Amino acid sequence: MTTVTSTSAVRPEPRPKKKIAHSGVIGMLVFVLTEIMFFAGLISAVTITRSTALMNIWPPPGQPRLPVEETLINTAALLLSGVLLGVAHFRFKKSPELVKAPLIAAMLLGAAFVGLQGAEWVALLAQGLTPQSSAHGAFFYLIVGIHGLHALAAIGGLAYVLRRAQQGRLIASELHTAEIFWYFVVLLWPVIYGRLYF
Amino acid sequence: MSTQETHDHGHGDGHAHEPQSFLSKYIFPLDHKMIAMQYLFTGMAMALIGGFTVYVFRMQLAFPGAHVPGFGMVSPDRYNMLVTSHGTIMIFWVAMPVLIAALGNYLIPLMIGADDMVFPRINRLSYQIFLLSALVLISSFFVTGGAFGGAWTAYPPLSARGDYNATGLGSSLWLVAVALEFVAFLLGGINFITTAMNARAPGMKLTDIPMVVWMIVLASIMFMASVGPLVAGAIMLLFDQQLGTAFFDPNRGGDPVLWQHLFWFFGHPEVYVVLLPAMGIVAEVITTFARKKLFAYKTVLYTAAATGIIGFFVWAHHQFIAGIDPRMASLFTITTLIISVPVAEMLFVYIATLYGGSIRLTTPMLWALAFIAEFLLGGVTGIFLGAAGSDIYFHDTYFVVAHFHYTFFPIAFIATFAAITYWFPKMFGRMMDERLGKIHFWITIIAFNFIFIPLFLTGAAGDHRRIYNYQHFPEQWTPTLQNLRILATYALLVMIAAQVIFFVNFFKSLKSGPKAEKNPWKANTLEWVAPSPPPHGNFEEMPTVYRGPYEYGHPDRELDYWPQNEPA
Amino acid sequence: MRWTWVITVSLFFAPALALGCAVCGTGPERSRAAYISMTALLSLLPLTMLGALVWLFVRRLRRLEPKEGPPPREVVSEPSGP
Amino acid sequence: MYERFFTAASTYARDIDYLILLILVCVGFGFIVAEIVFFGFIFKFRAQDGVKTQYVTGEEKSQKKWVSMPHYLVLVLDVLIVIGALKVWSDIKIEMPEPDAKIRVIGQQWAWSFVHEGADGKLDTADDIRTVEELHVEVNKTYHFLLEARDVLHSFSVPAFRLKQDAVPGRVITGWFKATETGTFDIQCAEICGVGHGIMAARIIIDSPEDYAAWVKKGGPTAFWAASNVKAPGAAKAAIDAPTPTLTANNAAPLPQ
Repeated sequence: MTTVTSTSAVRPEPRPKKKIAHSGVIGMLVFVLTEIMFFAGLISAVTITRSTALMNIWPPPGQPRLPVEETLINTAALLLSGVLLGVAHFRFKKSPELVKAPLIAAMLLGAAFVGLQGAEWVALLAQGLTPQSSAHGAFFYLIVGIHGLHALAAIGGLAYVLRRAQQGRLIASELHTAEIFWYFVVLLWPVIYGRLYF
Repeated sequence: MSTQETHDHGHGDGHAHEPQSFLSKYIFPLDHKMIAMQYLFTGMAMALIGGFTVYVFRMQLAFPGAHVPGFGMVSPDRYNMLVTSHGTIMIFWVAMPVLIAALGNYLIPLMIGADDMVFPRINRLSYQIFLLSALVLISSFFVTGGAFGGAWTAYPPLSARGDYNATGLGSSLWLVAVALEFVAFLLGGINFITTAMNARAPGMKLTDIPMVVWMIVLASIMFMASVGPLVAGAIMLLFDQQLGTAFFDPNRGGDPVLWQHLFWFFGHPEVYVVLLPAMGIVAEVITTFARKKLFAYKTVLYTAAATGIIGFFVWAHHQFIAGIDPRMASLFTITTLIISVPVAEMLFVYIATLYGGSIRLTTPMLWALAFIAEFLLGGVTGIFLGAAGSDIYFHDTYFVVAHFHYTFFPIAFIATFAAITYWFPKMFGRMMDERLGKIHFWITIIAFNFIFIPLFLTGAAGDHRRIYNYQHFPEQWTPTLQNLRILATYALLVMIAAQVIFFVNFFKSLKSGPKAEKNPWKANTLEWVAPSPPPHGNFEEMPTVYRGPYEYGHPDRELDYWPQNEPA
Repeated sequence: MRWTWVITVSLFFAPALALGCAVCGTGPERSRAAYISMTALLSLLPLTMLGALVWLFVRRLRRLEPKEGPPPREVVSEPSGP
Repeated sequence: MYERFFTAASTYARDIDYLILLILVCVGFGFIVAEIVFFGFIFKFRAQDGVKTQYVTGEEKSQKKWVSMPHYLVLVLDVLIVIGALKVWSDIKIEMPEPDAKIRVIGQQWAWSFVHEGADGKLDTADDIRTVEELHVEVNKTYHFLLEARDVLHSFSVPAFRLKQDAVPGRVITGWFKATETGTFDIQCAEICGVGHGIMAARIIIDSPEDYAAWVKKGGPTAFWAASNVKAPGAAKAAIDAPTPTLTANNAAPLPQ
């Protein structure tokens, strides 16, 4: 082994570096990555449990079928709210004042989604689908419930953004951080819908 | 939790450096160093509990049915609780908080030249959740039925029903504690990754980041990417226990093997999650005390990344005999053996770093070298378990126990001792006693080998794990094997007693050790630029980086070290 | 290191040719397919996502760089002693 | 190699032992070389006054080869081990020879029970012989075992056969073995299964064809436990229902000399 001198011992004077993205955005992206893995775990669990079902009958005999058609309304509401938040994103570039209207609409649609989902729960409980009645019911309440909690948390995030906007102190990174989480909640739903309801 | 980032990110960059009250300084601190200390001391306290449990059940194994001083008789259910608690505490409440949370919190901002983490409030919340999880775990010892007794892997259906595992509320508390603990590290991980990305000192390129910071960040990424499925599994298991769902109950349409997949998908990457920070610590210590540039910095980085990637493809080797598809087992045999390549290469790089050095055998250096020597044995014995054919025989024997203690003990204790002895002057502004440190080192290392080499032998002879007493298995109940078990127990007693020396040294030095200067080891990295101990806000003058962290013995320079912040 | 992967893949398929199997047939074929696909999903998903994140950051980094002028060049060191 | 120290009583015990030997030689070689180099460096490069350290970046090809050569060595050893491991695995777990007889093995908290084919050579008929904690098999005969669990996971482990297989409730797992030596060996439960995990022992008794025929003719369990100096697990099991101190007090059995 020989000694070498050709290393980067002298460099130009360092400059303050630019950030790739705001800390909040990076933190939220990493957090969403973990969340995706969490739901991937749940969804693979459903897949496996369904595949081991007796005689391949799913939902198990005597268990109600999930309301596929009615849930389409929920799904549409949630997707639309995602679109509206996208609108808010682009209007923010023009003026922070303009985000309020689409933001409120997105929140209301999100709240409608959670409300409809709650109504669906009550109806299904009445029809005899409980967490204890079968693995079908257990997965339904577990996954939909956890997704609903995420939706509520995300609405909370949007509410915070709205308050900042009303105070006139909303900055881009706050909006983007809340947006990432809301998009995650929105885009996750079709996957859950496709895996659980059919 | 989900909106926390939104609330906090405004506080990232500016820090108040005004005097603080006792409460805001020690109990609810935002300072990353104080949070690191909280993690460190909580981890040390939990290590005492974990050490006590191992003392009790090793006594039972050596002298079955005897009265264990300080505990009493060890009944089989108590035995199960003790081994479960030992495994859980040592991995989740000692190795993780000390190696990742404490050292990550302490070192990342200091070593990259930042004044604090980017999310100090999330950082504080992380410790508070961690403390809560520790309290929940401890409280499970005192509920009716006692602590959880279904092994740290918590395989259902045993873990899912109280009438199977003979523990009631304890098993649910155990699950809640583990899940909370993961949430705590998740918050910590977000912080580490973001901080290392956004808060580096001006001039610090990616290849100027000290290896230990890289390793903690890579470990955090691995943790974040693997923990999700286990949290999902933990919630499902908790539902099974408390709400009567049937996720893992085969009689009602569930599948018990599912848990094993969710568990080991996290469980094996977890090994690398704690291994990588330990490897990083060793890199810092050996370069400082061999006065050598780290051999092939980029190679170490790539091998660490490769370990992280392949680490996601090896987990099913824990299930070779669990009834999974044998073709899948063949695939996982291959991946498991492939992962030995980057890990071995990392060790080769460290050995090559020693070449041509000027090695000073201080206490931290002894620990770091011992890590390499001992971890090599832990690594090579893993090959026996990664190869599906021989795993049929060794699975769930004491061979496995000895193997993973040869990896986890170097990780969680040897590397931690290296870290504590190395950074003690920085953390507390005083030097530790070298003589006591060396006595502690030699007794611990020798006793450690005397514990686990006998266990390799009993494992090879067919002793399987989690048996409170071998007398019902005539082939295992022989005088030779029993003598080996007694030898291991005596060695353990010696090792536990040796830790008293450490605590004496630690607290004595804390109070009355000689004052440490800024850079007692003549090291290059940025933490040695800050005063010892660093004040809130870390640096007197925020540093600027001009070179890599390992410029020792540079031919252009009189001094054999060249701090990162010194202009050329 | 291409040949490593050739070996890996071929060894994976080799045992599939064998007819008998110790634990095959213990569940319906679909369950095994589900386990294998879940294994693939869980193993590949995090790496894909991390890869995407790293790609995104690298791209952004490249976009930031040109504005700062040429990146610091590696310079051969000159003796700096007196 | 291994059978010199630990009995090998099945056809594939040898295979597994040879695999263990192969791995031992491969990794033992690597381990010893690495440790010698490691300690050699520590010894050779101790700090000396006036001797400056060498400045080695390790980034150049001529330097990197010192790490990449052992790296390729590891790769070669790994390939050797992989080939051995997969061969053995495929022989034992994937390819199953045709059975001469079948047995049913049932694990439950905390006992093994076994169903032998009776005189008619078929399982699940009226003349099946059911035993608890002792399994009778004939030497040199290929057996398929159908492994079940009643409650929690168990693991059917026969160290002398180098055999281990988890029993999963809700599934029937098939495995095989062929005993090569007569004698009596341990059966263990190798997966934690609750409070009585440590007493879930059984014995496998490998008979010569004549003895086995005689046992079948007698149609019942032998008085093995009565004849042995080992305490019958049944007795311990009765104690496990009693308050726990009794159980631990019972444990002070002397070691067989």
